[in-house]
Amino acid sequence: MIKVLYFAGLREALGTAAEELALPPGVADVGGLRAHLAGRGGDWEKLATTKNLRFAVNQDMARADTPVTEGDEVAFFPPVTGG
Amino acid sequence: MIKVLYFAGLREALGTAAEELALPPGVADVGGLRAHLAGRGGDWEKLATTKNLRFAVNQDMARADTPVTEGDEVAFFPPVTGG
Amino acid sequence: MSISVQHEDFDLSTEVAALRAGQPGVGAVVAFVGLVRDMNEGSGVSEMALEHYPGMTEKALAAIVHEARQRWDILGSRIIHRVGALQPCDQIVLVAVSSAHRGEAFAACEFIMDYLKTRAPFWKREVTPDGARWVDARETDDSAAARWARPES
Amino acid sequence: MSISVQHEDFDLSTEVAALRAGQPGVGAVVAFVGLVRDMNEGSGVSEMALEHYPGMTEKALAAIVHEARQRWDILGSRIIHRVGALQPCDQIVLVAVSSAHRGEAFAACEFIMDYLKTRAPFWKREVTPDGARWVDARETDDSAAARWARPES
Repeated sequence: MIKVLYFAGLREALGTAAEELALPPGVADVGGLRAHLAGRGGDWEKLATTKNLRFAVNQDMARADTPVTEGDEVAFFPPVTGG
Repeated sequence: MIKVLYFAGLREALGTAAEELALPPGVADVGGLRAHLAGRGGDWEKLATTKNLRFAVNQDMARADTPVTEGDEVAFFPPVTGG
Repeated sequence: MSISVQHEDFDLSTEVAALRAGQPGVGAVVAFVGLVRDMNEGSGVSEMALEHYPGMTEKALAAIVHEARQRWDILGSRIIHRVGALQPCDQIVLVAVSSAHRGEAFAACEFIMDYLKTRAPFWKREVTPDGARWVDARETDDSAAARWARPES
Repeated sequence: MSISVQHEDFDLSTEVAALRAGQPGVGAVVAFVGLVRDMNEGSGVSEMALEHYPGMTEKALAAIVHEARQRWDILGSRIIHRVGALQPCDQIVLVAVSSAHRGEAFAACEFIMDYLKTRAPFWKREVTPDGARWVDARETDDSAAARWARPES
């Protein structure tokens, strides 16, 4: 299982803050997971179309090619705007 | 008359904080005044020998060629160390 | 090197006093305070809410402070970032850095703020007369952070 | 744009609150506090005295703030410089700057400090186990101020 989190505008657009799912077959990195989730269609396509989407794996900033493995926590969110 | 002020280590070395004197004949700028005062001899020679001596005329930072005229306030002091 | 993510407000004097406590070698403190403005991008702002990613926030801030300590000879730092509902004029964030001389404190404080703005997972939502909106990231924040990039990093 | 040269101590929170008062457009405050260290140039410091040039001090600080306002879009500033007898850990100087965004406040605050260090007529005398001595100017202060030099100035 992996945990997937969504924040801020993306969380609102998806209507989901967090979910747990089995690591989908063939998904090995953040980019693969993003494409898999966008493939659900409907609002989920926003995961593919959102510009400047940011990712974290296990609470560290990540890139599309950052590996995702069993037990990981993956987060998708817009560019940060704190401070 | 002009007013001449001395500060910090220079004030201590000269044993004088302030004096008023008639603008000496031939003195037209800060450098001229400095040479004139150093010419008093004794401790006053420190005015000539002190490295990095700084000057102000009428409470603005000045240079050796800054003019000095009747009624001016001229100050001599070491580099500043506040803050 | 204390970091807090909290709803509560903070007092600048109290935080700076704690940062300096027991360190008579501190000659310089630079403190940054970020505040809720009543205007943003031309619209009045009546209220703001700050969302964050619990756990990652603290980890990201600790990593930023760790990097600052490697780059500059600083004696201490304090970060407080508020979350939840805020009003115009409220304090949002404090970054305070202590050092022997001022150059290090200025550089480290600005570095921490620039990295916080681009790497710490906080998001602002503001309420305007046209409704609520998520604040867009500013390009100038990316360029501010990029100034600190090092060839080896 | 308030400037004070005074014997009295100051409270950071109070000063920053006054700097921001009635200005809901302030999004950033950068504050620098300079402190008496218990060591300088390898000697213990038990006491410090600050001499200044009354009249010129205020004039020099006002000129520095004027130049900062011409260079950066800042909303307010506050300078307090103490004079007289001070002890280790005492506050010596406060420079606080407010602006809409942080870049201006950081730059203006550091600029004011760098210029104050080389252009404002204050002199420190410190008491050490080897006796009292006037503090020497640091070359790094000249180079810090020189960073801000402009071709036209």
